[in-house]
Amino acid sequence: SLYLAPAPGKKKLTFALLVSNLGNPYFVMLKDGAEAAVKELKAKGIEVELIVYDAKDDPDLQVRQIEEAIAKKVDALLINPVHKEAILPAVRDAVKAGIIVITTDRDIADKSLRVFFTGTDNVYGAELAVKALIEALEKSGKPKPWKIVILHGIPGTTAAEDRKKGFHNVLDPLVKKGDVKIVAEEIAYFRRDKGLEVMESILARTKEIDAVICANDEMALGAIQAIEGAGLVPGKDIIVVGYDAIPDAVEAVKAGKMYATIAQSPFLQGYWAVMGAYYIVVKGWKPPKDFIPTPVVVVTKANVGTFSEEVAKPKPLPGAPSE
Amino acid sequence: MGGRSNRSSHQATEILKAFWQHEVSKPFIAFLGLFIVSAVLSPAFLTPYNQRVLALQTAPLALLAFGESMIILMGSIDLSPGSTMALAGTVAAITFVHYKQPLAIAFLAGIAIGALVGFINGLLVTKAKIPSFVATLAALVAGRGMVLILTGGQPIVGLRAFGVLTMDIGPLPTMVWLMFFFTVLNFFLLTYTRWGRYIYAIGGNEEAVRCSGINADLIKLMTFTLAGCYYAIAGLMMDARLEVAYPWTGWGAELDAIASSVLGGIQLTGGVGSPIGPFFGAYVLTLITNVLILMGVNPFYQWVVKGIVLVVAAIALTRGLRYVK
Amino acid sequence: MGGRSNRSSHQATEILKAFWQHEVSKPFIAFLGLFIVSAVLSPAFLTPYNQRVLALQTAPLALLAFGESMIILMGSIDLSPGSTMALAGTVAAITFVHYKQPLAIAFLAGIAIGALVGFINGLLVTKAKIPSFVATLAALVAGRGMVLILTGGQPIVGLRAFGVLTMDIGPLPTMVWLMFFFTVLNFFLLTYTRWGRYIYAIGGNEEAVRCSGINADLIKLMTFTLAGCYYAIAGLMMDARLEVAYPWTGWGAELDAIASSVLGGIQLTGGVGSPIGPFFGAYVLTLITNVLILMGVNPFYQWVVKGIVLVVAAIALTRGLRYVK
Amino acid sequence: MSRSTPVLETIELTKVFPGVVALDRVNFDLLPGEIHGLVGQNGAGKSTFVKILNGILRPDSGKILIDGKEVAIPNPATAKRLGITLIHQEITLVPYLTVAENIFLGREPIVKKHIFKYIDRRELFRRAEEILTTLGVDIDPKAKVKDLNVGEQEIVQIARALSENARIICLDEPTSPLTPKEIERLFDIMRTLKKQGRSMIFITHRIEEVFQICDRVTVLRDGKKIATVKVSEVSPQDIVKMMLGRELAEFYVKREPRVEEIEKVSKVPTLEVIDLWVTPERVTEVPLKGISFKVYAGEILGVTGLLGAGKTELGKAIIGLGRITKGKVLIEGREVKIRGPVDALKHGIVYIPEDRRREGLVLTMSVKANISLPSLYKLCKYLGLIDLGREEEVARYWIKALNIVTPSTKTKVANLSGGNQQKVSLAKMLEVKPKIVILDEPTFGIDIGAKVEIRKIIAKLADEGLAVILLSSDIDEVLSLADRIVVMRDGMKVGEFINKNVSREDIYKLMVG
Ligand SMILES: Nc1ncnc2c1ncn2[C@@H]1O[C@H](COP(=O)(O)OP(=O)(O)OP(=O)(O)O)[C@@H](O)[C@H]1O
Ligand SMILES: Nc1ncnc2c1ncn2[C@@H]1O[C@H](COP(=O)(O)OP(=O)(O)OP(=O)(O)O)[C@@H](O)[C@H]1O
Ligand SMILES: [Mg+2]
Ligand SMILES: [Mg+2]
Repeated sequence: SLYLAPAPGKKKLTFALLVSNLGNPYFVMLKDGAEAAVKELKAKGIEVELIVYDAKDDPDLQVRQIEEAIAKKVDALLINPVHKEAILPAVRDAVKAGIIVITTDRDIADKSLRVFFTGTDNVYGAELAVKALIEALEKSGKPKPWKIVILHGIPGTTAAEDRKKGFHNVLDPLVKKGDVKIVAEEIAYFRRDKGLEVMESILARTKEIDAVICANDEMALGAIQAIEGAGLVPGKDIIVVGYDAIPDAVEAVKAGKMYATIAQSPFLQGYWAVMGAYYIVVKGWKPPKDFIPTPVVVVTKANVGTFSEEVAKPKPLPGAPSE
Repeated sequence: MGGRSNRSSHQATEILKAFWQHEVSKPFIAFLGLFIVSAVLSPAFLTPYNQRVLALQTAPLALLAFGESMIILMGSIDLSPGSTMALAGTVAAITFVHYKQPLAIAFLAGIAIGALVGFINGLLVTKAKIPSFVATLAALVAGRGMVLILTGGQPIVGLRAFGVLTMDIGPLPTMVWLMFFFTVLNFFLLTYTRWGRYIYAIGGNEEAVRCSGINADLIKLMTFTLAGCYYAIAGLMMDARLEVAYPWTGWGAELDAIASSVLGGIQLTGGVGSPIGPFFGAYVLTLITNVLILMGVNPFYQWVVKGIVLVVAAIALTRGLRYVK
Repeated sequence: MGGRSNRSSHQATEILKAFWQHEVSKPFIAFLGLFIVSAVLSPAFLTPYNQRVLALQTAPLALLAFGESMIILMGSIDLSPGSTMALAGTVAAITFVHYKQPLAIAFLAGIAIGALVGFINGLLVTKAKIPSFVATLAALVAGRGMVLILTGGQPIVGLRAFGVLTMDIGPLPTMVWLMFFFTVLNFFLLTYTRWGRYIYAIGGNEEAVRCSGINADLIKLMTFTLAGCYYAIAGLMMDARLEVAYPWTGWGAELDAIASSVLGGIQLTGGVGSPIGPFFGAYVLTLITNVLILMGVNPFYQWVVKGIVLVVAAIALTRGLRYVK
Repeated sequence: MSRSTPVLETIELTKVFPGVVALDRVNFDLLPGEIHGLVGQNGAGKSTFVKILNGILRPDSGKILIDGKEVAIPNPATAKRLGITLIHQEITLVPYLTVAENIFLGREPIVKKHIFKYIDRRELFRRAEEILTTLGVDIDPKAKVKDLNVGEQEIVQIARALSENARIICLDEPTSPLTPKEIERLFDIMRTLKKQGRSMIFITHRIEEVFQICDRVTVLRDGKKIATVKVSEVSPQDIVKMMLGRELAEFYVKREPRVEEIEKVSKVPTLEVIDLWVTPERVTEVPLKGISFKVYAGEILGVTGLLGAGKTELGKAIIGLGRITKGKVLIEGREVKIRGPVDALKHGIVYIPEDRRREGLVLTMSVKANISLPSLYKLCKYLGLIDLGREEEVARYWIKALNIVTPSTKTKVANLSGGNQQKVSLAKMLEVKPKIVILDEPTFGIDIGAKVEIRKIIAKLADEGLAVILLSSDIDEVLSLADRIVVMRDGMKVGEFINKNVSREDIYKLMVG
């Protein structure tokens, strides 16, 4: 209809989505969300182009990608930063060049540079994950002190550091109280194969382990493989909790091998970032708050069938202007 | 009596001497030394479970090391093992899961793709005359890209059936038997066949091999292809161990494969080294990581210790040279 | 008239011929070709902003490539550039942030640590007689461990002051000027000094160098140390660009540094190549990534395209050889 | 020490390599202004001796005295400081550097400007030019060494040693890669140096050269010094006897040429080359211009010419290692296309290269493995499995047949002496049972005893019905063995004779043109 037709002479919108690592399914969902938003906008007859960059977890590469996006004179940068500090100089350049910056999933250190951030607080999410783990341990009736293994991600990455903080926020008081004993704290670099190999060696040291908490699902799934390989039953002998709710992990929750995982909504993080950018650029929208939290859900067997409704479907951006 | 025991002790000395002069003695001693040190340092080390884990972890790396060592013996180098194993694992998984082919076909498809990557590497080296370092660097990069394209960055699930490789046959899992089988096969191939002889000869003096009327290019092509097959089998093993085809399998594995070969006594200049050395090299490398975790060493310090052990092992292996490159 | 124009055209032919025979011609042509193709493929490519970005991105890699190429010219190889740059960046940041030293001292501390790593590499190669591949592999692993220990895995923030390196002097940022300066320095060093001649000579025939009464070990030691300094400067540049000392800086950079050298026409067997070739090699490598991003190529496909471009560039550089290793 | 104190003396010098005593308590003295010949079979320890004097190897025991004072020579730099230099047996030059840079490697002229020190390139080239002129050779100091032929490279090595102004110059087989004219030039220079009071140790396998230039000669055998004698007081036969420990009746195997009868019996030549043109792939190689010849079974075709005449190129072109631009190769009357050694082998042609270390042998492998390398396919029964028993048998057969001196079949070839290496190189190609054998300088760098043996083997090959092509710059070798002789110069065939009533001089005239 006439109403939906783009204004004559209006130039095409170009958004750049800078993803930290497309090798991780989690960020693929983020990209999917962004692409869903673009599709929706296109269906309304708005000409939008989305350029997706993959930084492969390398801050330097992401800096370069931001620089390149600036060179292409995009209208908005939707950044999923590899590191909150490392890309600041490049983001500053972007802002200087008059480009709208929105951060998604992870924020940057200098909050004045971006219009808004949409995502979850990783520290908060990690706290929820450990709390779920403790809850499971309590339910299991295992004797205290509970012996817990922690597998961390790549040191220095925001996700790894925040989740490490979240884990310790909850666990440290319990350790002091004598309820929990941390038997091993290793790095498995967010990788499934490392998760497997590291957990195998930990199990060789001691099989008296009650629970494993991992900074992402890939490592948790690797750990589950190791637990099964050791002739133990994940979920019963050893309780495993992951993070990110990637499809494999959701299956594992269904199968009872993983007690819980944390579902953020990468889909909505991508979706809201694009929608927000559109509102800002085209409609001059001013977001009411500079942090738009996406839903966080602890996925357990109880809600494993329904949680995706909450997180993987387009939802209106809170506070969005009317069409 | 005295005479006899003297004689048998003399015989023992002879055997010991022969052993010392054998190429595999140094890597073996290095392995044994580390093994004993590990057993002393950590009580958990010698448990059957840990030994089993060690064998399982070593198996894929040993396969990579066998392939890599053949290439190094020819005086070339291969940076593609990691990407090739991932690609083969991915293709096998896709064949099995998406195309619903029987397991055997899936395995064959994986091995075929490994062979293909190796074959292309071989062509680049022999026909396009690109130094193996660059040719296989391109394969490393492009191969990983192919994996990401094929998987879309997502692990391919549903590989329970690949468990035939992790399943026990008698006391050990299939893939550990496979590792032993390939150790023997590799020994046999490199020691008793023409092909193996030519691999050593090319590494020793390629010019002489060519002047002798031997088709060195063909041998190189075959060897790169076979190495690709070895990497592919390692990829299938990783699939089986993870029960998924994980797109980042083998990321960085080229350095481990090369280090295993070198720790196994294969000289980087080519032509010298025992075919079973890389087996010990791979074991040593796996063992270091394992025992550091067993001992609960801070993960950051694990890196440093690993570097130091590498240096120590290398010194033990390369004594007596006037200078090195 | 006809005669004169003929003559000047003849002269031009001569100059062209001389250029063609020069070692740097092939890498330069490869660079030029890619540059033109990029300009055609992407309208954003030629913008001043993008050219500036390109230069900024090339600078650290060029420094790594200069260091690496010196080592390769000697017939050795260095896998430690990535770790060394990270370690130098970390130490500089710690000196500046934790010990609150002036910027100059922090920079010097970083460079000193780079020199130390290079020196240790050199000692391992010349005194312990560990092949450079293994010695620097150990440095790669242990160096990264040191970075992780020093940083505790956390990036070190508060490096706004390092901005002197990214700040403009005239039309270009300091670090781009630095890159040009080191290109000239490297050319001068390798072409006009004894040290440089000996680097080439060692790569060409180390035996001859030793028999000439030259202390080849000393030259190697000095060269590894200087390369370490170059890597350290690259590390400072990365600190400045990111405004933090990131513990994973330079992860995997050894392959980029080697690829830059090879694309710059440095032969992996040593002794052959132009000192400024690696500059073009580094530019080409950065340019490929840049233009693929500008064109919006799917990130997964970027890997594959990069592999293919590597092969094409290598073919252009290595024509005319009978066989390669 | 009647005349004067020796400039150099060694006392009980000993060097042991794993498995070999290379030098066994050698006492030696070198007088001022003396040219002292050093001869011995391959592996006698000659090179080891001069390498120790130059600090390249360290002795296990014994003393070195310079001007009567004991010195230690731990490295080449010390040797140079003591005024000792060495012209190596192998080419030790840096291929990608220029002639001038190689001559002054380690002693480059330096300009100082403020804190900068850099190489004075103009001075470097000027000095190089100067030294090359005194040597009377026409080599561009700016040329890269890799672009020179072996003879020119040897001259660069000599120039380097001379430019050092050393008092004691060791020359380890400098004459092998030189043409007769160049050898004369070298001898002139040596005489000049002698007049300046410098001393020289001169190693050669050509006994006649000892008599041309040396004052005294020391004979080594198996690392032991047999004797030091005045050249004027002995005959060549005496020296050979000391070297070998036995009489050598004749230095050259005499063979009756029998071209006519062969041509009558077999009407078709085994190999015929018609108007062969070859364009070189690298600068060092000589282009071939229209070479034609025939070889019959049972015949030895001697191809002679100065170094650089194109003999090696001819041999390599036939086995497909050269860019043939024109011409035909016929085997038993049928034209064949040979694209490389693989094809050549299929047609029964083998080439035994002059540079055995570079092109002939895999030094890291055993004698056994080297001998069986090209004929492994014959030793494989099924699945490409090598019949190790047969391999051992074959190796033993050749060790016996060619009288190869080796501790065992498992010994690494690197540890054999030059002559024995050459025999292994022969054995491996003969085991493939070829129809046509091309031998490139088969007695190059080989001691006189082994030379005679190898020549006997060559004669026997022809007697067994093989077609043999002998590429050799040694006229006497060709004259004593060949049935037919082809003379080459600058890549062209300049003459062909039946080896009957031709004189050495006729051939030499054609060679030099
Ligand atoms: N680096 C080495 N390692 C082991 N053995 C060696 C080494 N160098 C020489 N030899 C052995 O020492 C002995 C003496 O060798 P040397 O090179 O001095 O002989 P040569 O008289 O120069 O012989 P040629 O006439 O062939 O040059 C030989 O048996 C040789 O095999
Ligand atoms: N591949 C090569 N690398 C280096 N030098 C070579 C090569 N091939 C030939 N030469 C050298 O180039 C020179 C010219 O070679 P050519 O074969 O034409 O002469 P020739 O008559 O065979 O001399 P020679 O008696 O040395 O064999 C020779 O000194 C030869 O040794
Ligand atoms: Mg010698
Ligand atoms: Mg020749």
